[in-house]
Amino acid sequence: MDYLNALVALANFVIVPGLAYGAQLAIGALGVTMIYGVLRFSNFAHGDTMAFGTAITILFTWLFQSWGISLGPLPTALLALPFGIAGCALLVLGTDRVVYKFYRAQKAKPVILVIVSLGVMFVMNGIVRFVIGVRDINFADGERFIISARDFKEMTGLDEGLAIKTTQMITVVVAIIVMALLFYFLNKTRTGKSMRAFSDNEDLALLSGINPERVVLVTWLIVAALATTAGVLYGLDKSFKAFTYFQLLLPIFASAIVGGIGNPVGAIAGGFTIAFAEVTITYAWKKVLTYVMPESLEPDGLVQLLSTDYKFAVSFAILIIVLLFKPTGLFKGQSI
Amino acid sequence: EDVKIGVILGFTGPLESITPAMAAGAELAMAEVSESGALLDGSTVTAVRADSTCIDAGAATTAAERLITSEGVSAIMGADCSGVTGAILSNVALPNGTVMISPSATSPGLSEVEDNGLFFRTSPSDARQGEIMTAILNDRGITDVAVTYTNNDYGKGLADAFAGSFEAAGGTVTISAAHEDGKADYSAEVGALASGGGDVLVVAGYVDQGGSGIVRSAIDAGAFDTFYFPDGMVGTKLNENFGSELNGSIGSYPGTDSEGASMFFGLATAAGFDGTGSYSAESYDAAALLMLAMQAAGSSASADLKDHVMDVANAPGTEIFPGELAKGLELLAAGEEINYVGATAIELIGAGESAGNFQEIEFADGVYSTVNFR
Amino acid sequence: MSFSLRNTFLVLFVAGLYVLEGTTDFWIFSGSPDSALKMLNFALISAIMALGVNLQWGFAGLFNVGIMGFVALGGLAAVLISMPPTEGAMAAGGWRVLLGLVMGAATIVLTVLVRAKMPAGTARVLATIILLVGGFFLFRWVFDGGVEGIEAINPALFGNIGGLNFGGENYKDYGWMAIVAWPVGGLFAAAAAWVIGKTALGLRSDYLAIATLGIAEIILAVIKNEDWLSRGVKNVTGLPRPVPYEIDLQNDPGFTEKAASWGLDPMTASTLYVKIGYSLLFTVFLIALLWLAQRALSSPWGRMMRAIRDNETAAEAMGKDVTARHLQIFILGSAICGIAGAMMVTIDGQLTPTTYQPLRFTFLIWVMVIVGGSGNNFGAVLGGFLVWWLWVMVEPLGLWIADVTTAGLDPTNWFAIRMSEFGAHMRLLTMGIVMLLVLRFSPRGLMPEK
Amino acid sequence: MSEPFLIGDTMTGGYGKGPDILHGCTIAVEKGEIAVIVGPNGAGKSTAMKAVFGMLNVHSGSVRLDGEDITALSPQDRVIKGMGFVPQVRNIFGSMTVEENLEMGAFIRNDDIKQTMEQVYELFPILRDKRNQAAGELSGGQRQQVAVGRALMTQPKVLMLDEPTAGVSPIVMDELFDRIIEVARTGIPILMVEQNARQALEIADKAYVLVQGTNAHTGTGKELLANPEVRASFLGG
Amino acid sequence: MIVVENLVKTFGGFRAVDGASLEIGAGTITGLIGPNGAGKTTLFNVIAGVHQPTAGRVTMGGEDITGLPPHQLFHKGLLRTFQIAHEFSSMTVRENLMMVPGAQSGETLWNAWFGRKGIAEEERALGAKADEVLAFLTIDHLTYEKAGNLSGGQKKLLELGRTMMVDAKIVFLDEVGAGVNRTLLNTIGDAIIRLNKERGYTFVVIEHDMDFIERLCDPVICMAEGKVLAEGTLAEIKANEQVIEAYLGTGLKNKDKLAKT
Ligand SMILES: Nc1ncnc2c1ncn2[C@@H]1O[C@H](COP(=O)(O)OP(=O)(O)OP(=O)(O)O)[C@@H](O)[C@H]1O
Ligand SMILES: Nc1ncnc2c1ncn2[C@@H]1O[C@H](COP(=O)(O)OP(=O)(O)OP(=O)(O)O)[C@@H](O)[C@H]1O
Ligand SMILES: CC(C)C[C@H](N)C(=O)O
Ligand SMILES: [Mg+2]
Ligand SMILES: [Mg+2]
Repeated sequence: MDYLNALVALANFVIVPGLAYGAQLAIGALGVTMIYGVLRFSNFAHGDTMAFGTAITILFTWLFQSWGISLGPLPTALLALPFGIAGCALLVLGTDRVVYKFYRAQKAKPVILVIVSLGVMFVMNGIVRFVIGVRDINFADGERFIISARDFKEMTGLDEGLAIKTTQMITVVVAIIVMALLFYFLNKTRTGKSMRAFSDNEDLALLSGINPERVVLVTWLIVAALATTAGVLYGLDKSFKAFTYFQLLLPIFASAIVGGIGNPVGAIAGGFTIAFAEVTITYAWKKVLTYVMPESLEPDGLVQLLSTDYKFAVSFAILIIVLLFKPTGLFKGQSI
Repeated sequence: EDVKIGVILGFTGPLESITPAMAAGAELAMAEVSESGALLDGSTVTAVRADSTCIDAGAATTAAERLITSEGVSAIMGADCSGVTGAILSNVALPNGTVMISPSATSPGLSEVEDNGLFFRTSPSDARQGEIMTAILNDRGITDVAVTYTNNDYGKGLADAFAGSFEAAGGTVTISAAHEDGKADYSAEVGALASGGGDVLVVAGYVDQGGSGIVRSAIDAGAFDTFYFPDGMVGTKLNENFGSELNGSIGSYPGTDSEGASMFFGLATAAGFDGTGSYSAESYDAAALLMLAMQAAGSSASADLKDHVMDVANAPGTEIFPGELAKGLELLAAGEEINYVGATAIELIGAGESAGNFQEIEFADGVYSTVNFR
Repeated sequence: MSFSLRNTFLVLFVAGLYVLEGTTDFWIFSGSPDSALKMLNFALISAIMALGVNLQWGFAGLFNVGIMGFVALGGLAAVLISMPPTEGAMAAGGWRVLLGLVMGAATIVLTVLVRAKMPAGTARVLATIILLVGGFFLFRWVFDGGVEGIEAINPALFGNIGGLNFGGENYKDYGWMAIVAWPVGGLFAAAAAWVIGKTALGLRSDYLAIATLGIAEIILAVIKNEDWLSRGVKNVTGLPRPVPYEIDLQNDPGFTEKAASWGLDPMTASTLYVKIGYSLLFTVFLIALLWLAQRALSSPWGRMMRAIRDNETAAEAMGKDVTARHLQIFILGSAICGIAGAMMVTIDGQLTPTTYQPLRFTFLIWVMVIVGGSGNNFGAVLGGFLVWWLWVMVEPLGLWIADVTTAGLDPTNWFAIRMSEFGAHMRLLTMGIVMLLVLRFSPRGLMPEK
Repeated sequence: MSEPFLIGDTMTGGYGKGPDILHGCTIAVEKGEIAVIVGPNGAGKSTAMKAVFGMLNVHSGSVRLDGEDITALSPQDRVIKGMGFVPQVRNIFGSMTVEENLEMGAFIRNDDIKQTMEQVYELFPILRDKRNQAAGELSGGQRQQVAVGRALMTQPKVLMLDEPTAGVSPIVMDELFDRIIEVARTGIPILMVEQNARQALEIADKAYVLVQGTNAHTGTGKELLANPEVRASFLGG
Repeated sequence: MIVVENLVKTFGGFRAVDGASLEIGAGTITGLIGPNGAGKTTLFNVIAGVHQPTAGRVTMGGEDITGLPPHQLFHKGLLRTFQIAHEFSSMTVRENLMMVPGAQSGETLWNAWFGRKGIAEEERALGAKADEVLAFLTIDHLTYEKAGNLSGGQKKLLELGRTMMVDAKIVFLDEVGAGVNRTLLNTIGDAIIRLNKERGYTFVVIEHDMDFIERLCDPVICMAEGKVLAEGTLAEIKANEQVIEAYLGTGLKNKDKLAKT
């Protein structure tokens, strides 16, 4: 029996990756939830917005690398991030001007906006591919690991290794900071509150002297920042590929909704719920159990509840069960 | 005459990143032939591209329909993914009597499909690759492996074929877990695979899809140190992405030590694309075979050329390599026999699929290189 | 019903797009009747799907984003009905699998019964757990054994139980069974919709959306991974079809003679014949469904549904059983999608689970409904035709745009180089732009609800 | 006669592309006065209020505030000019707490709002108890109090109320009217639509009866109360 | 007719209805008054099945109806209007009324598809009935207007109109008067009295307009803080100290500041 090794194995294969992935989803979900909360539609173009912001960041990263600028152990992309955000902000503001503004003036139903955002998604899809191509791009540099599995084993003498990547650490830290900032902004500052007021009752917001254009502007700026940050962190941890970012949309939506859409705390909770659901449910406990059980009882099967084929099915099943018991998500979200 | 050949590949969709090199390979052959002016008394060849999307049978068959009925293509080089290839074959090619040569559809199921002698492929069926993989692993004394495969007919078919032959040879597959391509995170799969354990992780996926994601995740978590890469995974992308992290890993992919392969890489580089990309060489060969068969038939019509594909591809006859298409055409025009070897040492067997020459690769110093041929 | 001038124009316009595709090779059109008919057939299927979604959304405000799942279930039905049974599969494990499924269902029923009988408390919780866990293992034991047996039968070709076609070897002669499979596809989808509706319909808008999305993924996971059912991702090919095979027609002297008398070569004649056959079949279904939908909408039933959509609380207070009605229309709409799904598999001649992507089978259908005009059956159908046309034609359209924008440019110009690599991707870009333009100029859809 | 502080002068207009609802209707209020609009349902009272606030197409006539023509200004700009408005429906932020509703009322103010909030709580004590509850969860009458409280938070130069007492209990209505009188006497003109017409006319300095978008009767509150025709047709006898 | 026993409804700890017990006699027009937030609407909602009670029991004619869903209660003859109008906004005013009657044969799909004849008859009758109600409420000029475009008061009238489309046993009116012109309200009052006398409807009326209560209601129940505070004739209630303090008040204090003209 060897609890320490069991624990390390569990941490290495479940807890650490779950945390990092959860944080990536959470920041993505925050962006979706912001748009939903203030502008009242589910933005299908969010994945591609993330891709665009990331693409710009990558271009700047390459530029900096060619100038020989770096951040030491940290990825250079962090330095390029503000430029990515700025580029992304220009794009979403332009989109709002050209596309969404019209429907806002029309007071179009949310579902129309959803479909419009689908159109925007196609267009952004094209733009991203034009800007940076369709290939898989690896733009992480700097120190890859805070501690690698091998080093850990050497250090501790355990059989199991525990790897923690720099990007995982950065992601989790950034997620926490971003969530705190956003929560403070929305609930405590005047601009934040005016955004919630606007989303609640646009006409009355007008009658209170709230400038709708400003609310929309601030929302998109925040969304651009969130989307780019999420995209870059994800890309650093894994890699950048336009098509994958589109696919990210699904778990991100699931996170936002299971947490309670329109609610920033919910987005965070949702991100981690989805991430851990994916990682844990189909986990094969054989490895962990081998350490914990007496030798005679060691499992010969994989001790897996369900095969990983059902990873998505199970995480969605969990999502549905959560919704059945909490019909507006973990943290009471809005519903139109 | 201007002969048109359809190039149906997944220009958009999950394989969009390997497609350009495949199309470029096929078009390279066509350009070569057009320039030579040797085809059917000076005919030129034009490629007409269409998007197979790789996954949407409806869109793919519609696109193919347009190619045949509107563009009037004589034959089709494609499609890429086994699923849409089957759909186009039975719904479009068969009714219209159009010849299709796929460079990359490797599903074993396609060997049995009803094709009226219209369908060929320049890649081997995965059933064959399973055996090759077993042989390579056995030779290295590896008996316990974990397998992960991309969840489509290719991945599943290959994983099944491999597991069948590996276990028959006395090996153990500790776990065989599917992964979906293009997903956000593969920690769950890697967790399960690590739990299953094994000396080597066999990754039957795509190099610029989930396959690389799995490898990344497995290395980062320290779950596996050595990997086995079948055809879909072998590409320079591996060197770029992982470099020395893969030292000691092995793999196999269609190919020979024929001069053909290196000649093709040279041509590709000159033409400005990466010839080592997956199925780029096979695409070149597919297109070349179509044109050589036309010459042999003395007609660009599918109905005529379908009977000559096997002839030009196989012995006897003068061996023809990439860049030598003009020579092949001339020989054929002179009534002589040829044996097209091409970029992949192609040999068509059975119902018209590549016999499958494989090369065994090994990683050292951050790059892979061929160490053996089978 | 009276059609406004605008609507007549729209219908003519869309019809014109298909006619042009079939008759002229001007601009991006192919001038091939074959291609036009092919597009028409898929458009008909799309229109049926759009009709189903419109029923749910336009009539009842149910936000179903799981269309893909129902379409896939319909496809599964096509395999299970129109393919022949795999020889020996029932003996090798088919019965055992069935038994397992029955036991699984029995476990759930039993648990529900026991829970109803026993008083709340620790004892009940315990009993529930024991029943469920015990039942699960028993189920797995019986079921897995059966699955193993079935999947062992020549896995490269079969490994599944097959279907109900009693033609055996000659199953392709029983093509009419494919038509039987269509309504069965509807039934499959309806059954799934019933289960989903019972559990999830209480959720509101976006939450229902994500639940249906999730369920679609679950359905697909089952179809992809339960190889014994329909070979999973290994695909089932060579499905029989209700129309003759082109090859057979080409080899039929009677037919070739007839073709010649129309001045057509046998090849062209056979492909046209088959496609027109499909078109007629699909059109019959579409018109029947459209008639039913239209009649329902304009009846007191339709009025009740619209009332429920407008304000559930008030409708409930006015004596309308909102839950039951939602369930009814959810089942109906899903069944229609199932029918369309079965048709699609029949015309494709194969079931390829990897084909089912939300973008193509859920969101594109939504685009059809919204662009056409939600709440209006004719709008949904029109949207189906228009958007399908676009989905196919944006490819040549995109290439054309790429050509035009780079015309006259030196091929070494960076834009020209970028564009040549990017050409194929103009497809999605063009789709997006056209969609945005349509919605910009008629934000409530082309044929809005009155 | 000098120009009233706020006047919607011979306004004609309607919603969107629909038919005109207002036909040359005029409503005005002087500094320190209470003006009340009464009339049958659907007469256009709310429409007239919205027109004065610039939420409608007014294609002839004008709106003037303190002598300045504001016909072309957006509603927001009118808020900044010091106009406050409580609409008849959808007049609270349902998902925000009572306190946040009040804060939003004071959105354009940059000074300390504590004191005003205190005043609102004194006027409507129940709101103090419910300050942290979402306004959407309040009872009908409580919501109405939030709505009026929100407008008061603006410290407007002119206050427009569309049926502020609909659904509030008699005691709160009296308090509300008391407060309205007080506010008016500090010099802030109040323009108000009321269906509790008799009580409203009692405190009105000036009153309008609107019928089908036009002024049917105008006079002081007392005059209209005394007019038997008005009583019979609009005040319920 | 309706007996409410110890009804409790809490919203996350807050007791909106706090052990209210009351009886509504068949054939009466019972007034329900009380300060804002007293729990009147919540009480209605619990009886009408919108909310599940936290505790307590409701019976109707001896039958336990606690927690039945609204649509079932409707078919038992229990109707209600909403304090905040719940019109079907994208339907015409006439359709709003025509959809009300239950058990319309055209409301089953089968009949909708294949039973045109009978439905047409039924529809004509319904339409005529709706027109009658609209004329009565003086909004017949809006018959084909979308309900969403009505003025605040008109929506209230429509709410009331719906209860007139069917033969109800008991009707709960939640502030039908708020926002309705007083002259019209008198007409509505007359109609309520007539329905009560001629057709034997029982009414429960929430209203803050004492004149209206006075004209119609006997008895009157006053609620406060979720409990029944007083019960009796209006005169008795008006004299009740507690009611005056909590609800009625003593009139304007600022009378002196009014214009003297
Ligand atoms: N959904 C809810 N969540 C929380 N509290 C609620 C909810 N609904 C009502 N309340 C509270 O319950 C109390 C009673 O509300 P109710 O609507 O029954 O009052 P009422 O007597 O009808 O008042 P009014 O005369 O103003 O309409 C109020 O204090 C209200 O804030
Ligand atoms: N948004 C709208 N769009 C179109 N017509 C409207 C709209 N709102 C109101 N109307 C119409 O305008 C007319 C006047 O409505 P308004 O709301 O001004 O009446 P009101 O006098 O305030 O009545 P009430 O006392 O019932 O509130 C009504 O006939 C109504 O149907
Ligand atoms: C392009 C290839 C990687 C396709 C794969 N061999 C298949 O059959 O699907
Ligand atoms: Mg009004
Ligand atoms: Mg109330």
